[in-house]
Amino acid sequence: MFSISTFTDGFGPLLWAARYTLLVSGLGIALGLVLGAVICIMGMSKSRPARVFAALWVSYLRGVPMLVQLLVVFFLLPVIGIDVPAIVAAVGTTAVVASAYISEIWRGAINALPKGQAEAAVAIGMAPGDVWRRVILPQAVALSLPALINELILLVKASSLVSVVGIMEITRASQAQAGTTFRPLEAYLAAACIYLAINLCLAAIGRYLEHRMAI
Amino acid sequence: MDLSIFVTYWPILVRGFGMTVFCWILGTAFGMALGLAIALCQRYAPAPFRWLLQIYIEIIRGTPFLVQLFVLYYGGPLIGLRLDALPAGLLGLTIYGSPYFAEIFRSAFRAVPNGQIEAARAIGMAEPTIIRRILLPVGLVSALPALVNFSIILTKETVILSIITVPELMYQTQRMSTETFRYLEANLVLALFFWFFVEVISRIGRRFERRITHYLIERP
Amino acid sequence: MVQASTMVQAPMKVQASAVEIRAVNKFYGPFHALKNINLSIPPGKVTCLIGPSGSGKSTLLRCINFLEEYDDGAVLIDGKQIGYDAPGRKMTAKKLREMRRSIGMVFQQFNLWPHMTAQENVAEGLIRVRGLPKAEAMERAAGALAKVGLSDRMGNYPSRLSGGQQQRVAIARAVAMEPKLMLFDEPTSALDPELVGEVLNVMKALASEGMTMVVVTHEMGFAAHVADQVAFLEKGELVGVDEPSRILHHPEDPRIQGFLRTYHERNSF
Amino acid sequence: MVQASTMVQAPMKVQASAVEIRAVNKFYGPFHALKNINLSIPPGKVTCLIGPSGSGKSTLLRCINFLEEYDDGAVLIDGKQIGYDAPGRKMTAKKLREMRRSIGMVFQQFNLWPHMTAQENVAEGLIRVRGLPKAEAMERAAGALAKVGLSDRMGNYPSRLSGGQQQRVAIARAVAMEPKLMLFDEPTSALDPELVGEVLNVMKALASEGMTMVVVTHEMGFAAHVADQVAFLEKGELVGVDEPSRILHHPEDPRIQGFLRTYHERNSF
Amino acid sequence: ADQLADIKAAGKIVTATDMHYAPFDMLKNGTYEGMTKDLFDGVAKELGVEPVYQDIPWTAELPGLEVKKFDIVIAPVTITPERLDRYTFTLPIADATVSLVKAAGNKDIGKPEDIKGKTVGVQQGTAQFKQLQAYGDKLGGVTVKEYGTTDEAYADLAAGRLDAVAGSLPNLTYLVKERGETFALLEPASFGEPTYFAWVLRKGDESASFAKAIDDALLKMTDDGQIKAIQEKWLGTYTELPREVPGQK
Ligand SMILES: Nc1ncnc2c1ncn2[C@@H]1O[C@H](COP(=O)(O)OP(=O)(O)OP(=O)(O)O)[C@@H](O)[C@H]1O
Ligand SMILES: Nc1ncnc2c1ncn2[C@@H]1O[C@H](COP(=O)(O)OP(=O)(O)OP(=O)(O)O)[C@@H](O)[C@H]1O
Ligand SMILES: [Mg+2]
Ligand SMILES: [Mg+2]
Repeated sequence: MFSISTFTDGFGPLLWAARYTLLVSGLGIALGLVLGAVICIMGMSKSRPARVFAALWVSYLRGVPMLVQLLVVFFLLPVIGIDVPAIVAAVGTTAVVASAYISEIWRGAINALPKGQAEAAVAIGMAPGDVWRRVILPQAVALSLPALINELILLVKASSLVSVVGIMEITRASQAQAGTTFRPLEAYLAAACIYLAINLCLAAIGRYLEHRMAI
Repeated sequence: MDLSIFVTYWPILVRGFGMTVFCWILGTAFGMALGLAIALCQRYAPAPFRWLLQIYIEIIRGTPFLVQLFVLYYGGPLIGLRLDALPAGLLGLTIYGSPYFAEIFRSAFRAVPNGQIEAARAIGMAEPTIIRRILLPVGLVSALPALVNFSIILTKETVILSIITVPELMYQTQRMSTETFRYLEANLVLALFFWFFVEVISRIGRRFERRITHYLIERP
Repeated sequence: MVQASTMVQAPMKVQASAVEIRAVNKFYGPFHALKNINLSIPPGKVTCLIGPSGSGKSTLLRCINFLEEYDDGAVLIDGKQIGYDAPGRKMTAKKLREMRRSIGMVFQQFNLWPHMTAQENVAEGLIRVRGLPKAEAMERAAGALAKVGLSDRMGNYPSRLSGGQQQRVAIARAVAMEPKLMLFDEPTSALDPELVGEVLNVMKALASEGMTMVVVTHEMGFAAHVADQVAFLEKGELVGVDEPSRILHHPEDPRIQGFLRTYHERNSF
Repeated sequence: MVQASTMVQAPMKVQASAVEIRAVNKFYGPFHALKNINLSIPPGKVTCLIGPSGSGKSTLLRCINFLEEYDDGAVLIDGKQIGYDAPGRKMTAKKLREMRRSIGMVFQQFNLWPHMTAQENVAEGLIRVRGLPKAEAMERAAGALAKVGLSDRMGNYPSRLSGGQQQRVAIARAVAMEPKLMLFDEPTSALDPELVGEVLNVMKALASEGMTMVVVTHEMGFAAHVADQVAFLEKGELVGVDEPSRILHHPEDPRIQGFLRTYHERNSF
Repeated sequence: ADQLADIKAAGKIVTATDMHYAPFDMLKNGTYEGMTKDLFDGVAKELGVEPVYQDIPWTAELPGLEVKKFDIVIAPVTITPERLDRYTFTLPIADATVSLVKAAGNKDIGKPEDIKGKTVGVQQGTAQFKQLQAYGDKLGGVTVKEYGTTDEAYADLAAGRLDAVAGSLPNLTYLVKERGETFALLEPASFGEPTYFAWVLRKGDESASFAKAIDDALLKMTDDGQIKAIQEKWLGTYTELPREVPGQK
């Protein structure tokens, strides 16, 4: 039956593995947010090449499963002579995939903003960077926070895929435990607890920001 | 690259496609419906009920689908819940998707300027009508890309159904690659199929988006 | 609206509502927005609310149809308190809705529904609240919009209408519902002088047919010509209520005198 | 705004801008919104745009700072075409921005930034566009808001301001930038008579200091007292341009006569 | 280039294995241990280089080997004719003959023949899967259900959806040792053709000397009793292994 001791013993190594989950998803998210803003702006810009680039970016990164993308970066790039360290491949892939999803979330929020506000900024000669940074994005972020937190939580969990390039993160560690103890249920539940703890923090940050940005 | 394996394997791959698409459609539809229901309850239900829903959202959203499915399918029988693989998979997808959809709808509702809802209330419009006629159509403008986003993510989550032996595409390609060692080809199949599938979904999303945003005028 | 206009012969039979505002207090956090307001609005009469910007006119108007919850006091419509069944016990959403169906409102910021054309904006309430068939509602909406001079813009979405056109849609939307009590929040602020005249005519017609009207306005001319009583608010306080001729021409309160001083000189040219 | 007000002694030295509108045409799809408009706006003078709702006043105003792209014709500011370097060749965003920095605008729908307080709304442009340090900008913003009577509401977000208060924030925001050319789109529509007086005084002060102003207004009193020239638009056409006394008191065009008819009777009471 | 020379020059061998296949590869509290590790430690010592152990999921191991991310896959891989066409195998390191487990409380089945008409789980695409299928055909009617990993098959056996699970003898022995209250082996344990686990290298001339060096090391360890000691430590018994790669042409 359910083995409490397997469940509790699991936490040590899982917590240790969690540092990679945090590293990959944390860095991936941070870079993804910045890249996402850039892609979003390109996608809505007047320049056609920029729009096409953004469309392809989103299409490829959302379309091809992240696992396959990791395999491409890690196993296919070496074939053409580019060798990427595992951790760079993991963070980089997480970030670009995140950017594709995040840019779409922001595009929706921006659509919903009354356009007069951007006009008011443009009319006093504000530079586009400032218009985005000061007028559009803060509101888009506030408006889209729940959807954004959704995405970040998904990313934390999706970081488990980076184990294919040999990074021992939480899910992988729990699989190792399942393989030794033959008690996958216990091992996976322990892993779920750690994910839950991380994600509850994210959700709490989201709630806090939502509260603060509410007007 | 060796395409000859497809001569042998195409029937199971096609069945895999079919199963993936089937699971995705039902999982997304049910998940979205449940998510909408949750978001509406969060808006209208009394506080204790809202807290319960919040707990549900955080727990389901915070844990991996793999674990949920594992617990549901392999742990369920321990407490007498015995489901077949496909129903378990669909139930799992529905539950897993619902909190994400709920949060997206919640953010959609927040984006609707209060004045527009007040205008409807002031003429005595019933709340369900307000939801249908004002809240959803106006809110969807901001939420649609996020909804499409998450639906796309769900396409990828269907591959996890392979752990409970639902014969979807991942299950079939894995079978192909472990039998033939054609990993490159198997990944290529996965990549191309998902890319195509996701492209179809996002095109439909874009088209729908154009329809519901046609009243917006272009920004400067 | 259709029957309510001057251009139509048979006057509509509206059963006018009476509004009784009793000791209403409203706080926004620490800010005291309405201070113990007592005001009787007689049925079938036009009451104008005037006062400086930020004095609480919109807030008071919104208390009347319970869009704004007051902290204290009561608002009675035809003797029945809106929002509460008994002190401290909120009424059901259904009952509140029932009461609101006979109250119309034109908002200061219009609050048009952006995803519906002008015509759909007007028809929506007729279909969903009054239960008219769609075709009939659209026809009536067209009629109502024609009355405010918008026949050629009926298919436009609000974002593609000028400010004054949006305001007229908002007026048509409220009037088409044929309420017994109408709340107007600065209904002519975005209109040009000529249209102000026309809209005021529409309102006069409604008034003459006996609809109860509460109008927040900066148009002293309208207050003077149409109102049966004028209430002056300042800093959340009801400073005076009286017949327009008295309050506008011989105001006793120095605050009202100050308020009106610049008006006369500016508008006589 | 700080120096621009009557209450401050030293008059600001503004180099006023001249605007030249040449054969401007604007279509919204098939709808011809501006029909071959030709208008000279002399520097340091006040030009009022009047006309019925939907006649194209806002559209014309928005063409002046190139928020609206016209299909045809040219708008020259101090002799330099805005929006284009040469016929058919758009100017760079940077150059356009440069030109817009000396143009202020108060929008008909205010367009305040909802995530910033009143004070931040006013300070934002000073910080990002004029490059003032934050502390100084906030101080100036406070000053500008004080001039429009909003000292006690500076920390409110727009959603927590009354209509008239929002409009005054919008005015303060534009005036604080001390532009050479100011475009006002119905800047007093939501204000009570007393405030209208005050805001008009601020505008008169700006005018007397030589700022070029283009004002869309329904306040004929303002047009009569302050304007140097009044332009009358109807259905996208410029029907007449003249000194206010002539156009308002002895209009030749019957359309203008009709437009003004109701105004006098309503406002004399 | 010669792989062996490169490895000697670098002083280390980069390996890949999926560290959750007891008793070969296990992570206990974050440290790698198991039969594979003991064996390969010995081999590396013979070669005079340092082993570098990496945990790579099974799906990425062979692709990674092909693009030279590692020198050798030391996960236990069953030798099959198809795989021999594509990869170089070392000498066998353990017995991989297919065996069966059942739920401990199940009295219906005792010997392998009893699975006739029952549902048996097995890991997808493994050599054991093929053997089970062949065996099922012989018996006439066994429902075979495929799982992504053995974990899920065991879990489903515990959940009662399966009557038995087929796997390699060492793995099942270890399973029963760990969870004797839940699972039990069928007797006799093995059936079908004897098969073996071995390690995998790239095919080609470059790896030939490397493969030879490993084989030599393994033979030496067999002869001096090291392998016997290791097998007894992890499996409890000793099975003598072939001295050449079975099926190799
Ligand atoms: N949500 C809010 N939070 C805090 N203060 C508010 C809020 N809403 C309104 N106020 C304040 O309440 C006062 C009354 O507002 P109200 O909108 O009733 O004014 P009003 O008389 O309609 O003014 P106007 O003629 O400018 O529209 C104002 O001073 C305003 O700043
Ligand atoms: N985006 C648009 N698409 C189509 N028509 C438009 C659009 N914007 C404005 N219009 C039309 O152009 C005409 C001129 O609009 P404009 O806003 O310039 O009027 P205005 O003179 O400012 O009126 P008001 O005094 O009511 O504000 C109006 O009839 C309006 O319906
Ligand atoms: Mg108001
Ligand atoms: Mg306008």
